[in-house]
Amino acid sequence: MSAILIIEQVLNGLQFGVMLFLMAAGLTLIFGVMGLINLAHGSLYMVGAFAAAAVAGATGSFLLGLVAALAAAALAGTLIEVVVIRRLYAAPHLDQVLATFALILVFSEGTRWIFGSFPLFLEIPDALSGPVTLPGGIEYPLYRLTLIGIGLAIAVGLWALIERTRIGIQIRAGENDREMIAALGVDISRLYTLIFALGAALAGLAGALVGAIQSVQVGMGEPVLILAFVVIVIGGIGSIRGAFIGALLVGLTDTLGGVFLPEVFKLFMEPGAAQKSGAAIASMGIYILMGCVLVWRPTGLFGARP
Amino acid sequence: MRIAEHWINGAVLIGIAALPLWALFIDEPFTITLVTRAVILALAAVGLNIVLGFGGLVSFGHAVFFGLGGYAMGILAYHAQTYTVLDLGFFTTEGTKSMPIIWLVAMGISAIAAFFIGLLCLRTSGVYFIMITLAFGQMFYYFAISWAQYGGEDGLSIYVRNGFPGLNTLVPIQFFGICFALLCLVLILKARLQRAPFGLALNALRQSEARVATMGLNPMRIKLLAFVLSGAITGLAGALFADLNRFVSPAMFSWQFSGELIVLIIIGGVGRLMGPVIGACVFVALEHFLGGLTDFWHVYLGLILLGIVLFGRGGLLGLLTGKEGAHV
Amino acid sequence: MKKLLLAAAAASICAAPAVAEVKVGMITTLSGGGAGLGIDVRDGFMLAIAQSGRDDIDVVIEDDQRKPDIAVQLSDKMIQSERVDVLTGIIWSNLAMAVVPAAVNQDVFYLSPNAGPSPLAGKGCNKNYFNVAWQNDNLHEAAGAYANTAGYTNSFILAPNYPAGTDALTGYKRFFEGDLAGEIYTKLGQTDYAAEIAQIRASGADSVFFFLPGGMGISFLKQYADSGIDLPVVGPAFSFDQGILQAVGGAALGVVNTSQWNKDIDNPTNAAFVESFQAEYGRLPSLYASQGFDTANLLLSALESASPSDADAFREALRAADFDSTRGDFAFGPNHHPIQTIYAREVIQEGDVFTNKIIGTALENHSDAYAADCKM
Amino acid sequence: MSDAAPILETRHLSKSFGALKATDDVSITLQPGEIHAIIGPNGAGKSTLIQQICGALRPDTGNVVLDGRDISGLSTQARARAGLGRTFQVSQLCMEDSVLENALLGAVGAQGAAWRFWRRALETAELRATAEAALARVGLSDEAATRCANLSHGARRQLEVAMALTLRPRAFIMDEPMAGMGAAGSKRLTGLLDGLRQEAPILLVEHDMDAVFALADRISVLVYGKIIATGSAQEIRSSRAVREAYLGDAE
Repeated sequence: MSAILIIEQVLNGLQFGVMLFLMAAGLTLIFGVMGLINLAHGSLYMVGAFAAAAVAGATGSFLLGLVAALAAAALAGTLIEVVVIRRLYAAPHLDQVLATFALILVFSEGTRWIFGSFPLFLEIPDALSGPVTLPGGIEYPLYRLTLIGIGLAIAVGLWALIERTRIGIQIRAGENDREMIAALGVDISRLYTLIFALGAALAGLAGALVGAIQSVQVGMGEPVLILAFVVIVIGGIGSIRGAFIGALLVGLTDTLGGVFLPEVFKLFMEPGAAQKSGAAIASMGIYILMGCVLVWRPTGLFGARP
Repeated sequence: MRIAEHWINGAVLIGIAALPLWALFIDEPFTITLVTRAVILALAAVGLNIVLGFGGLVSFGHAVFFGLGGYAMGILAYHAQTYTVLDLGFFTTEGTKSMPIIWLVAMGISAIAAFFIGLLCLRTSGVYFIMITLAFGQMFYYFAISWAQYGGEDGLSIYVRNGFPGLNTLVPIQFFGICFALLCLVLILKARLQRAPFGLALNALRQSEARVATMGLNPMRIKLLAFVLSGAITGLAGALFADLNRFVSPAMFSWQFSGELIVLIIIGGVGRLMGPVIGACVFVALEHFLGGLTDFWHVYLGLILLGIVLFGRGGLLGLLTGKEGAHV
Repeated sequence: MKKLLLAAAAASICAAPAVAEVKVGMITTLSGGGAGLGIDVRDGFMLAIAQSGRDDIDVVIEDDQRKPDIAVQLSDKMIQSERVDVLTGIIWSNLAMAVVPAAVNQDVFYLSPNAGPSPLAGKGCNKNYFNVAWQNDNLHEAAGAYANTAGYTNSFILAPNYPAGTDALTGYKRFFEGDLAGEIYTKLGQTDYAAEIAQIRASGADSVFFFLPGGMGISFLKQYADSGIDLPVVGPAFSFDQGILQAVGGAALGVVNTSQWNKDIDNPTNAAFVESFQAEYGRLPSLYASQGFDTANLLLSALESASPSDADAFREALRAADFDSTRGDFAFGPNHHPIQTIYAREVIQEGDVFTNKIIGTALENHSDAYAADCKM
Repeated sequence: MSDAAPILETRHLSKSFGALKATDDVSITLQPGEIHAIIGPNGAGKSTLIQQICGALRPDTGNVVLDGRDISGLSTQARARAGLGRTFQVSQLCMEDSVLENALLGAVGAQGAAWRFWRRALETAELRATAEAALARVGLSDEAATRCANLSHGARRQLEVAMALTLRPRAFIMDEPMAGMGAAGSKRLTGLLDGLRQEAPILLVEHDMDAVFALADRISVLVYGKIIATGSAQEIRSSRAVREAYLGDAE
């Protein structure tokens, strides 16, 4: 296994991680500020991908597709926040789980109703397609590099938003003490809608970006949703920094585990069996990682201690 | 409309018993199968309700025990039907087609798994608990998919339903009888448990863990035992479900199934003895009738669930008795 | 019940030949991910039934949601409640394994329009089970054979880590005579193949074989095309079918895939099928649609000479496979699985539409590796 | 009084949260039959001290001794079994259940009876007897069937005490029992606590100075985690240090 391959795999893990971060950031904000578990976050990811595919297909412009993804996901987010979610803030976790589970059903089958049962087409824009050669002779797809860049930029942007702006102050206040922001004269219900829409837009953006290199289909949100939950639980629910670290950890564990575990198993097993058992253990890898983190720190790496 | 809960409970049980007899009379065996399915799902949800309704622990990974029960049945019956030896390293056996033995194994394995999973998961609480149980579910799911020896994703088919001494389990009404009797038995046990000192402590634990510890009771042990009991019952249901379908597959471990179990409980009413039973009946009926109406029945199911959460606190039982259920 | 009476009335009014009504149960996937395959099988099947002009065939269609337990429940319903004579429709191997053994043991005929798991072709074969599509390994074997003729000597192969994935790689290796540069099992449902693609790049292979059904294949192909690796790719038809090809787009152009059917197979039945399917549903037919269509025609041909109530005669009629298949010659082997020609096709673009063109024959009159184990 | 062996004793307890010393070398004793009040301004570390005594927090250094036995290493529940009967500042009751069921929980704990799965707790004579006796002692017998959520604030305080009583504790630890009570309620509760010291001594953390001066045999003043004075009501009133650090500031 050459150094080039290892670097390439690390890049892959990084790219996977930053995309997970886009999903996880919204989830963790929504949980941190409003105390809401949103299982339907994956549906917003799907909405973003479908909107991008539909608009990019109609106009031929990937960029317009991205704009559409952001708009559609934010709109869908606002809509469900106003109609359903805001009634759930005070409700027990159990009700939140059930209601947002119900939203998944509505979104998934509703999308199938509108777009049909076959996957949609969404293509990498020409300007970003194909590989580039990195220093050291590594050939790496330009689009994936762009994804890493966008993900990191958004991470920085979110950090600035939260640390440096008025809204950020309100968000941080909301995480610490909900009554206090009311006392500060902030319109809470508007703030909540705003945060929810922001989280939704991030998910939609992730869906559209990833949709270009994956399959845009009904149900695409659920596997990512579960991974995003793993991420925020590892990072500590409510912590953006935790979500970032958690996302990178999960991305790297999943990618590198899948590549290297079978190799490790080959040291003491015959290749075919090693390949199979290595793959099996690797598919459980991130859950094992999460279990270990929670045993060590029951509220995640950066979670508030009870 | 306010009706005493025990009247509703009685009526539901009588209804569940009567429907298959009626179906037998008019020769509609599929109705019996459908009711049997509801009864088994109810049993699984009754198990989950011990931790979820009474202990306030939202386990999003109970499919683990359902699947383990199913695979206990599948593996034992597979070795029996292929006349191969099941080698556990320290112990070999030839498998079995006898339901009572399968049940014991299913419950035993589920209980052991629940013990170890509980030991880890119960250190956390709230959302962390929800998520770590979910993670365990996923671990088992992926393991089952890649476990080629027992069919992997294809699952295992058992060609003939397992036997129960003195009965012909292939006759739908007789198999229904077995499942219904087990459900009643578990309900009786649960009703007693609920009022016994252990139930009192578990119930208190949901409301205030500090209070329970201050009374000299060990919260962790109480939760752990509840989790183990709960897992064992859901495991039993898994074994029965596998026998109903004569088939097991990793789908039994899926997180969607864990979600469905929670849905059943909430439809019926959280923390109520018969909540899961009513929920299971309604769910199976919805699935059957809505599924027949339109391909997109999930949309309607979703809307109905939303309605229940937003407007029907306490589930159907809450609606009928005019009382909210337990707060979780 | 009402339907029955109507059908009976219609039969008596038209004074049709005294054929008893035939009831067919179709269990297929119509909702959730993968619904596209079930819809195609259903549409192909119903097209053939409609074209036959027979009104004494009652087809009951139910959605299995791709869940094995639902499929089993539906088959119980079909057999116990609807009392169907023939079952068909299942798309997925794991669902077929859950339903078929129990169903055929209850003296119902099962005609498989898509799944062909190896146990049902070998030791677990059954006199009442007929597979109209292929044994699961077939298209992969053909891919292996094609790789030989294309002169590949060092393949990198990958498939998801589940039984059909193992079968796929086994099938390819059974016929491929070259070496393996790498063999990878991916996670079921995996959507990102960057890691695997990096391994392919580093492996020094001269060709890639993959079996990644549904969305997995779309993701893989898009990412592979974007990676800049230009090794030739071979795969079974499933990732290049009409239904999903549009979602893969240009990434699939030029890829060779193996199939027992294509819309340009030159025979009158096929031409008529492609034309009427397009007219009826407004889209090009897929592989699955052709399989549904053939399944219905097999059933219709058997019904011409026997009624399912006479099980032995009906079985003989099925076994004769006396119908015009969209794929040309079609016959059953001793294990009731097809003996058929499998073609190599190439993905091309016709105007805006991506589709396939046959470029050669991969395997002629091919049976399967399990027939010898079948004791019927 | 101080010559008898203390029932409960803290020895040099210290606890820091970062730079903040919440508890600073606190050594206090609780003698048989006495009420020992701990007072101090908000944020003086009273709650932190109680949590360390009851086992919810681990001290950094120092010991907690009950009946001459070091219980520092025990869990909350083990300390309860060893004889610490605690009431909470914010009521920790099972609001959905009846008063009797709450008291029964205490009885279950007292008798280590949680591992019983079949017989109803309500029908188990010895559990019921313990629970009812405790309710009678605090004057809640008439409310036995009332749902806890429907109880008045004062009655909830009484129930807290009753639950502690079911344990037949060696020492009571009471965290601001008078908080949120009206004058009449405070008076009734003061009478109850006054009589309770015969059953077991009480370590009383309280803000209500009337109650403290009416009840306490001894008073310790906690400021910034440190005990700055211990003595009778008279001594505390006249202590200059206390005036400066506490009363002076307050008035």
